[in-house]
Amino acid sequence: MIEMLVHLLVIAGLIASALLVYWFRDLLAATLSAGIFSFLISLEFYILQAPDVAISQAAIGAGLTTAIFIVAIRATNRYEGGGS
Amino acid sequence: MIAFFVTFLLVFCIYLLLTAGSGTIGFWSASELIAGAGLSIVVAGITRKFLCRSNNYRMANPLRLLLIPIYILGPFLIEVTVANIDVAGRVITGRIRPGIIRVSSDLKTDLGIFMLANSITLTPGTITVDIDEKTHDLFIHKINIAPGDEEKATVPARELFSFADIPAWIRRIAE
Amino acid sequence: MIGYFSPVAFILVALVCLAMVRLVRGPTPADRAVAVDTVNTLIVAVLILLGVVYRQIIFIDVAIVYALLSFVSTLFIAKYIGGEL
Amino acid sequence: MIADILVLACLAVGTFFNALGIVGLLRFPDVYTRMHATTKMTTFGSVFTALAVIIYGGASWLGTTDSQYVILAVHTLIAAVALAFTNALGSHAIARGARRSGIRPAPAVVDRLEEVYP
Amino acid sequence: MNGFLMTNAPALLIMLPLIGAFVTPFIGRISPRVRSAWVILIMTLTTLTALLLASDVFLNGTQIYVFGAADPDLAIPPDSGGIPIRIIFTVDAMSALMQVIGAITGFAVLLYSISADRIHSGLESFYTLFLLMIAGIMGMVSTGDLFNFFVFLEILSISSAGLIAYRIDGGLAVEAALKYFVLSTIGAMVILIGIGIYYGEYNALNIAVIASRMQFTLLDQIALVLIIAALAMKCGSVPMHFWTPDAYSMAPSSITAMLVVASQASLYGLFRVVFTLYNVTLNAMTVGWIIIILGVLSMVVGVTMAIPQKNVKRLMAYHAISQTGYMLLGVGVGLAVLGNQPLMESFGYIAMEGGIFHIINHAMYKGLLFLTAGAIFFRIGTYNLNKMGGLGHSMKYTMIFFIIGALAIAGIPPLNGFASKLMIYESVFAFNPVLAVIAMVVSILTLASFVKVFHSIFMGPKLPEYETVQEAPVPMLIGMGVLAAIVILFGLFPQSVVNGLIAPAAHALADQSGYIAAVLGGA
Amino acid sequence: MDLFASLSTGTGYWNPLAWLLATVVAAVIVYLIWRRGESGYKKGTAQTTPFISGNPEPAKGMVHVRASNLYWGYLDALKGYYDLIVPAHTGVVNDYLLWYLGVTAALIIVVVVFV
Amino acid sequence: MFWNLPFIAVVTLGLIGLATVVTKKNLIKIFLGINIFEAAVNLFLISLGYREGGIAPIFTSAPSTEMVMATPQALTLTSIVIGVATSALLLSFAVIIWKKYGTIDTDQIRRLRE
Amino acid sequence: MKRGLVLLIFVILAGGLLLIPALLDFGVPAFSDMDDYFLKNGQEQTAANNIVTAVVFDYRGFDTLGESVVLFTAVVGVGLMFRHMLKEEEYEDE
Amino acid sequence: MRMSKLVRTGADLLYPFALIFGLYIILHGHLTPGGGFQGGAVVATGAAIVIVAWAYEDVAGMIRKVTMKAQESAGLLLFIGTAALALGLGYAFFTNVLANSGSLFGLSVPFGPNPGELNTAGVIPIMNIAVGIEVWGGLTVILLYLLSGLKKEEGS
Repeated sequence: MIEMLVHLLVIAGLIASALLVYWFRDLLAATLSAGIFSFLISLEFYILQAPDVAISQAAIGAGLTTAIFIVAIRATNRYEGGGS
Repeated sequence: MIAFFVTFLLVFCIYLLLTAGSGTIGFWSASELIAGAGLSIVVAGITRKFLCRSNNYRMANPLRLLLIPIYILGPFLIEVTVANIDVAGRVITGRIRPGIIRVSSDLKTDLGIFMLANSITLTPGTITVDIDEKTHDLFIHKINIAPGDEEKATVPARELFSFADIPAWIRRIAE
Repeated sequence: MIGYFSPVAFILVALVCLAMVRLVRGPTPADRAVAVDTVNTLIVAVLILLGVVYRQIIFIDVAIVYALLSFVSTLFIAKYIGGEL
Repeated sequence: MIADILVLACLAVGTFFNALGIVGLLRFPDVYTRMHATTKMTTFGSVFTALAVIIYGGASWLGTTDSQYVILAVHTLIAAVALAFTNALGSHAIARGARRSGIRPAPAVVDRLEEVYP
Repeated sequence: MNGFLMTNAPALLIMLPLIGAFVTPFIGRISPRVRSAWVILIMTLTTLTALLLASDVFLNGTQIYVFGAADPDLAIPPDSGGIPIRIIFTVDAMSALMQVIGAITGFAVLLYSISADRIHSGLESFYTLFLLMIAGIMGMVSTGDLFNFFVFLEILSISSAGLIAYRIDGGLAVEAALKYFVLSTIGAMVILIGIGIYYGEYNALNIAVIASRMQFTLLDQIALVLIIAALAMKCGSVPMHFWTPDAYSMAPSSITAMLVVASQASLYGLFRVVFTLYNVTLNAMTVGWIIIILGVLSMVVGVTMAIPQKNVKRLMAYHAISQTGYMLLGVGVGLAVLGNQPLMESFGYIAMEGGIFHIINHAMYKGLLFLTAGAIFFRIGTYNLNKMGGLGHSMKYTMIFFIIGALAIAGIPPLNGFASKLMIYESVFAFNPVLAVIAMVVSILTLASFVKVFHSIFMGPKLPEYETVQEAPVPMLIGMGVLAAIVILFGLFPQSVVNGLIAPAAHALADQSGYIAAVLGGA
Repeated sequence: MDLFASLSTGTGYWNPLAWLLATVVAAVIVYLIWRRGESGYKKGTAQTTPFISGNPEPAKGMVHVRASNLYWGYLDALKGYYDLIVPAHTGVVNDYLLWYLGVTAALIIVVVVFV
Repeated sequence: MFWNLPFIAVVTLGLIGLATVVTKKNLIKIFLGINIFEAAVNLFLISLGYREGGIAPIFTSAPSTEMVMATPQALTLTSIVIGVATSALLLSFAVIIWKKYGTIDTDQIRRLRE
Repeated sequence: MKRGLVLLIFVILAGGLLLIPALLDFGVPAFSDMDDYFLKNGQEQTAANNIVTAVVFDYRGFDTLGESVVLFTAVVGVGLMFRHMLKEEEYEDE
Repeated sequence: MRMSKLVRTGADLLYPFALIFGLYIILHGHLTPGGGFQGGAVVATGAAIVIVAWAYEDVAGMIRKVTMKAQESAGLLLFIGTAALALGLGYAFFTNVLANSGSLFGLSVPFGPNPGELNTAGVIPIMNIAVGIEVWGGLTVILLYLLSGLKKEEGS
């Protein structure tokens, strides 16, 4: 039962962080939300008994994807809607 | 060459720790030992220039390494616990008096200053914000500055901790 | 003894959700980075606890990977806000 | 039995400090003080929960002599050490980045970094 | 040795380009000459393997290849209870036809490209991606496993996107690649949802197994919609064609010719899903009409958008959309009467044959046209029709090849475009006369549009700015010549081609039980 | 053999070789007719220069009709259609995706609801 | 009540991802939307293979009861790699476009149209 | 106008996709013959304890090759994007 | 630009640890969760830590793009070569010829729960290593390329 509640909360957090990605206009904040989204989805994989996928998502989604997104933001522009 | 061996030994120990409980030779099986040695050679070949960048092998002394767990479980844990309780009180009451002060320590080596800074950061109530790369002075953000400290140009590192003499311990380990 | 672990895991996940409030409120990127760092730490604890709850010792490896790797994104963020990237 | 109590105590301590860390994260006025609350206290709390797992593993190993509990304890130890290590560095990096980007400690009584980063 | 080759041809077909691609970046460091020789060698071997495999398939029927089994022909392990568990390549006549198209076009394009893209930077990467593209096409058309299809689709999209963006100096090519890649990523993910639905329902990924278990429940309908919409988008049918003109016009010309084949591989996937995976279980009339409507829209909108274009490659890209409409129309008519045996015999098979024949014809003449456009660009440095003129005086061979391609695409006898279009007209007329009339009008507009292009590029007096223009280099002409020869040959002997290549492909496509039997045995 | 066979197209036949033969025959006839025409033009005299109502012949580059001038009438006649269809190609990737999703949604309605 | 919560989460996340892609004009935001969509698809595959009360399909010395399905996890691994490859290529496109156009707003990246 | 269209499309898509949770049961798969085969025979046939790895590298090894090739392709593509252009490579782009 | 001295020292210390841990994950792919891809990603992330802590110019000499690309191709060639080994022995492509054969990685395991033994699973560990090498090179080189693009932009 309590595992079910954990599961429920994780899914709630997932949806909340996805909405945050949609909502933020500051791209850095959006990327951070996407990072949290990655952590949580990795936790969800873990709960669904897929540790291989969880490691993969942790290493890729939480580590490297966030990193390359930040590098790309640095190379372009931080705020949505800002011109050159 | 020394760098290679130091790295090899360190990495091999970590590998053994990771695979502990796999077999009957001690805690390990034969294939794990062979594989571990092979991988350690590879890793040592790649990372020896990174790990031993400063060419300072004082830390490789096993006695000094043995001191680290003693330090962490002894004085450091006490400090952290006390500081945690202190900060917990501040979280609940909200009484804070923050500020950034300059802390001097006479540690010379990179590893020494690294350990001191990490100890300071891990102790609640203090964060290492920056380091003066020449003099190895640390800039510390402290949540509750003792009255009078804000006047001093530099504060000795010893005074950040209430019980144990952490800088002395670190000097014993790293220098 | 295992029964103790799952309620703690539940509380920690609830704390993760609370920490996201700081992510929303901001106001500076550094605050958000602190929130992300907190979430990392908590999730590592959750992973360790759940590994025990599921009686799968191999699951702890995931926690080690987490503890190591969440560091990278923190460093990139810190370097970016510090203007050093 | 003793192990039971120890595990429970460690878990209680860990949960308590984690919760306080989150409260601090939400209550404190600026980024540095928040960092005091969160990164330190949650690290401390998480290390304590890990400690609970280590004690559980050790106790089970003593009870059954099954080597998997050794693996559990050792790996949890590694995770806890890695966590503490990276968290210390990470919070230092964030603090430095925040200070470099011009965020000043809000109700500060003294700021010795003024002369370095005006 | 021959037995070894015959048995392992499907694996070699993928393995050869991949090995070539992995080694190319390092060979390229030695010298450009060695690299060209290496790439040509790999491509020749691949082409030979494809032709060998195709001859085997057309002579002996469907070939299967089981990856990872002790015996490559053993699809079902004895202890598994009658289901295949490994990845299986199922090469039937339709797949073999697509392989032949890909191999021949790839070979001709490579010969052309060795000469045309000589002066550019990053050529190791260019040829690596080219070979990966070949591997992606070959994998897509020969696999019998849905997830494997998705993986090769992604290889194809990523390598295509990299190649479309090859000219990074202006930013326009990158813009085109970005649009293509965003669309195709979303499309591929949607396809993956569809595959997941099949997996959840039937716990299988093999096309034959899913086909044999197919019940066409509500979920299957959703999966069908997701997959056919995504694949129709990838093959550029209106109203999801918007990426096509951008990508086709901004890619290097050699790559544009390959992109035509790539989009046809998606078309193949669409047909495979509709015919083999569902076949008569779906409501053939509705889905058939959906495909027909997509086809008619593509034909009309494509050709009408082509007429006012000023960029020659963009114009040809719109024509590619329009021609894709013919294929969809022909095969859609075949699908609409699927299951009705008398109608199928009287015109259904002919319509499908027309559509499939049009695939191969289109790959040939559209590839030829893009190559001629590239040759013109190579010499005068612009695609803008307003700035061209009078090139017929100096680029005679290019002009001849252009005429061949243009007449073929407009459906002028005796070239191959006419043969396939005639089959489509007559069979579609029997199905619904209005559609045939639309098809003919579109054909006329195509001719009109190409008259315009021909006039603008080649006719008129020699312009002063192009006084010194010379004929395209010989290797480029060889590349174009191969395709032109195929266009003429297919036009002169259509019945042999239809009997030898097209009719088996059409029947293999329509024959679901044969496909299932080839994998699952008996039944 | 069937290399020369006719292509059966369901209701009719098509034999390109026969068509070629007919074309050749027609070409021969045309050639014969052409042979009977006037052959008295002399190169290099005023006989072969263009005559444009007595005006001087324009420069070579001006004679060529550029591409955008072709089919002006056609484009003008279908102006309503083109005003509708050309702005749909907005060049914005969001719109392209929306078209794709819209088609997917429409197909969902057609296939799931109406079947 | 919560009988197939993960599937509902999949649909919600997928729609959020698609909405981000369709309505947002910033390229990096669009890529984040694509990432979310991919994560949703991965979650879908994993939840397809879950079995009530199953454990991870790895034989250890732990007592083995029923196991969850292995194939979806393999598929998801592949899908994650494809995701990171896609992200990397898309981001490099964005960087180049910023260099050449000075903007990453899709309303301005439309030199190719009609 | 366009907002309404977007909303309509998303409502329809949501309706279509919500059929998945409505019709598929979480945690109780209908068929599982292929995966049962892997779980039953995988350890014997491949001698690997981790069935996921056995599936990834043995039963579906070809997919893994494709996956690696995708990564390779992306790396080559990224390299192509950040290459140094030659001097004579100037185009007149339309 | 470099980060502070503390972070640099910490990154240098973490790099060997990340490397050995990644290689552990790669090698134990058939026993514990993980495998070539995950381990390769961990190793690449370890390299990323060093790259981010030091400046791009500092590490460009030590973690070189050319080496990493060569590593990537070498990994792929090893992978496809392992798969083609079966072709040479008369089996189909990708057959696990070494499993239960008694040679390298050729021990067999008992059915059911067991703690696992490293020396099993046939070609799977070899393929894990190959994929690990490839992913290591690939992800690192992606990061290096993106950072090099950053540098060029600053110069112009």
